[in-house]
Amino acid sequence: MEIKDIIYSLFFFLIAGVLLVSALGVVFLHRIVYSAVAMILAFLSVAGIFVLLNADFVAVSQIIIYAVGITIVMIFAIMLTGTREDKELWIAKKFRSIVALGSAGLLFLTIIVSSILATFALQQPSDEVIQRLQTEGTTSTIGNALLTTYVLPFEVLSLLLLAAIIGAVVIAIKNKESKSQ
Amino acid sequence: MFDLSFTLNDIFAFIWPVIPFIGVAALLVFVVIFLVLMERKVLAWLTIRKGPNRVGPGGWLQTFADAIKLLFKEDIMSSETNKILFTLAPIVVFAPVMVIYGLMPFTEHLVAINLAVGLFLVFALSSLTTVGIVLAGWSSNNKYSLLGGMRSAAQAISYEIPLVIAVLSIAVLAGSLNMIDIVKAQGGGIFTWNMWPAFIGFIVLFICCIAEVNRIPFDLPEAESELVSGYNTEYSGMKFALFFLAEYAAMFIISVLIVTLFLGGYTSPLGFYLTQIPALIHIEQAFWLVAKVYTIIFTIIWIRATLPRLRADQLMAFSWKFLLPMALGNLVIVSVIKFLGQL
Amino acid sequence: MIENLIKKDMLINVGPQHPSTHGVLRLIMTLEGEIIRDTKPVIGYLHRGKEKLAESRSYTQYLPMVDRVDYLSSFFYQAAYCYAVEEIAGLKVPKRAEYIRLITMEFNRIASHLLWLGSFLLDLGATSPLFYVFREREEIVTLFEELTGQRMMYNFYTFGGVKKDFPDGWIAKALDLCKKMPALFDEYEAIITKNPIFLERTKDIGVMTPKLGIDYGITGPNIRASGVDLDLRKSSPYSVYGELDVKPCLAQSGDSYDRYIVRIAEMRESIRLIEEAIEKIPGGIPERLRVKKVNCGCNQDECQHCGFDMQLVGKKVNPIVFKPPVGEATSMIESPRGITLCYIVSNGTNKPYRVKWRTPSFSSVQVLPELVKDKNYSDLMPIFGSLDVVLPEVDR
Amino acid sequence: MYIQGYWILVAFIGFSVAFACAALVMSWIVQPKAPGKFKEKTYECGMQPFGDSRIQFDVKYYLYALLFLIFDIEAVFLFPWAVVYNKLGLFALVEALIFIGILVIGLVYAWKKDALKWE
Repeated sequence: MEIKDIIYSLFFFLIAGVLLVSALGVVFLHRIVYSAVAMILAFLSVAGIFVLLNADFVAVSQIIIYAVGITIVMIFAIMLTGTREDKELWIAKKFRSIVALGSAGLLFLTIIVSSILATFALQQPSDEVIQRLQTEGTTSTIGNALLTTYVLPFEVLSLLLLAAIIGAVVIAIKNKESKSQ
Repeated sequence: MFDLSFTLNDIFAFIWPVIPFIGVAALLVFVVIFLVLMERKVLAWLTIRKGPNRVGPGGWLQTFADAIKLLFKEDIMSSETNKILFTLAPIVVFAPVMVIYGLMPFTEHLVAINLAVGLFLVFALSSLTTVGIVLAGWSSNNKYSLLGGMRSAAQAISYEIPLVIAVLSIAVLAGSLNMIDIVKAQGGGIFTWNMWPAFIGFIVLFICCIAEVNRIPFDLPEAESELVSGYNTEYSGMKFALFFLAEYAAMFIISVLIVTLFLGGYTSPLGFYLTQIPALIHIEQAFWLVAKVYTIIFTIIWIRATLPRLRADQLMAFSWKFLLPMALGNLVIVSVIKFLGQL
Repeated sequence: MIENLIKKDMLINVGPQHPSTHGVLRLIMTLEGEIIRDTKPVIGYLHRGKEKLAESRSYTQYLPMVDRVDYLSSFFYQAAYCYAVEEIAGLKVPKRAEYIRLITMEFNRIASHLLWLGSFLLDLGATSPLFYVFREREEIVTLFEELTGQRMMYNFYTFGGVKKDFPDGWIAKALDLCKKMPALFDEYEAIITKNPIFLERTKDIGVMTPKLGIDYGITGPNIRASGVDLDLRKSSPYSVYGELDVKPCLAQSGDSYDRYIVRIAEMRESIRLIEEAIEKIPGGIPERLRVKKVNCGCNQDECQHCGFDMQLVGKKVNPIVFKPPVGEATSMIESPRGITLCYIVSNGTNKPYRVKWRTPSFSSVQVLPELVKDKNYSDLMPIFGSLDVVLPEVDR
Repeated sequence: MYIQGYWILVAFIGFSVAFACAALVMSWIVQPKAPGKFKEKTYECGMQPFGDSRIQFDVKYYLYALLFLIFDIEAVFLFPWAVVYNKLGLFALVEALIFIGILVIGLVYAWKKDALKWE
């Protein structure tokens, strides 16, 4: 084992550890705002793992969309719920927690299985490819893929975003109307 | 996967980030200290006053005195604050700003962190400070802070969008997200600057940048006539100093960013360097950058001395109804220009 | 569902220790989100018992205290008090003294409006105008200093006249200033009036309908901005305003912007009035002032050189001996903020039995809740700032 | 160069946080500490704090956050497009125009429904 692999593993386990701890924090911390902060940390460590996988563009996207975008949405949602006592949000209902745990476990299982399958299915990219990715970054590769192989998903995605905008607007307008009544 | 073979050189490579960091930290502190003084002096001259003129020759040491004062000030924390988040917030606001300093190309070789997605990362990190501001507002348990924090967040996210889309046009022009590549693409003097094809984008970016650093006319989060001091109302001592440092450091950063993206960065506007010796070219590049950056900063201060501030709803409407369409239009115009240029 | 969890309103305190309440006004506001639902002004933090103090002081001793009711328009309060006392005592004021009063009052109006302009824009976030208006105000205040020896709280009027005549060259300096001022106002208008942000912040913000204004007893520029032609200088001229051509400055919509426009116009109008008054002031051209004051020895009231109207009554009234007869009197003055009323009851002793002030800012504070209701919290400042409230005047 | 850049980035993040913490700690060591009952009151313009400061915000904030997220995602997808735009020419231009066009429809919709209006 070379020293670079040791360092690589060191970083991986460090980041993975932070990720696990903060992810547990999201679930188990009592105050919802603490959970939100732990969530930012979790997102950032996911970005770190992406970097370790040489996926620089995805890592930055992770920060910009999840660590900032989603977090802001979450925090605003917390503010929307107002002054309700934080502790009440602690999972109290047994049924709900069972359902939540069950679905989370199922998701986890799926990911594990699919990643094991993927390990067999995927080929290790050649050193040449890795070399290229490491010097140029992955952005242009992603761009090429988006505009050639995955054109349709790319355009459908804009429709999805359009649907999201319309949904957000409809919710906001509904809220406005109910308030004015 | 790591393409590193470990030699003594590589061990040095793992230690050497310390050096640029010390450089960047010193630069940041120096820049902020100078910037605060410059702002006070320029504002004073614009409003027929003398400005600081007591500490040191011509008041030049005023900011040092202020910094020392802030260091020795008691840090008052209200008993009702959420102490953990209250302490965490200034760090969350300050740290990303400092990292962004490392991403900025000050000269061709003087860029501490040179990444392929550098530009993209700058925006990711700069939007992280928004989270810190919301945390500061929330943890203060103060009405003005909370209102200020929420306003600030709403403002920051609203202006982030036209900002990013304006920057997209630069990515189109340069075909890269690396800061050095972007500068090199406009190295041929004043007429190759990105400012010309993407002029609307330049204006949009300039406005958005002023908004991102909460300066007049977009300083609503800290509008002292309404919200006392916004999200940092409860802060004092060093914690306040960190916010303050981050704010002025951010002002310098956005100026560097505007210069790098639209005004040719560190390159000479003449298209050639006056000096031909490699070592001197380095210094000349730094000179051009500083000259351009301080022109931008002067403009920002000038704007502060001229304009009143907007109202929250006007601020939002301005971003979504004016800047965003402009930025999208700019993107389309630039890509069409680029396309026609290729024919 | 969400609605049930929510306490919608937030009580927020604006003042007394707030950067922008012009002193120590306290507003208890109920905000829903950022919309102001209710406002309760709490006043009295600057209450000094100005009315009650008069009852334990002689008429003359109370005179300097009147200045402090509104430190920005001291001359007006002195004038209101003096006119009331003069009415009870039956004192006649010589015309030259009246003109001196008029000129100083109009200058004071400009100074007051200038300071208002600066603080108004400061409330809107523009810091520079404050320093520019102080540059101009400084020149006016220097003129006052030359005349009265004070830069604030002038204590210059006495019962039956003023304390001193203009010093040599004062009128020339005043005329110089009058020539200079309109250009400076043009400068302000160039950077403020057409500024799109300023327009956005003030147009249609805080609209005061004429009815609302009249109901709340709003006077001065605030009501004139709503199109109500109420200017005491024109409608019931005191002093020598009747001899001058006063044109009230009116605007129609009554929003914050109009209140700004009216005040700017009033400053120009004041300058015109000063110039006109200096032209008409009895006693001749400035250089020969001293000569004119010299008594020619005939001692006849109709004499064009030393008649009563030409003279200046500057004698200090003895504080113990001055006892106006039993009676009551009211004087009304068009101060920079509106109608200032002074009501005095005399019981024949050397102390007033009762002094009552009606101050225009008091009404302006009262109307504030109506104007800001259902507005954005950020609109509070342009509205409150445009009303030109001076807190000492409210609390007295 | 590439991985080294990230190593420096990680170091920078660490150092920056350490720098901020060091400043706080240093100040904590040298600063005077004189707590007081009234000093530790929340600032409320000189009055006793009253009411609850954790208020509920309007849904419009949430709407802006959602719109931000959506346009952010759009921008993230356009960045790779911008980088390869040079090489792909007209095809890329048309694709991006369609992509942007569809989102503009969303923006116009929000605009027309007055959702962008901040009361």
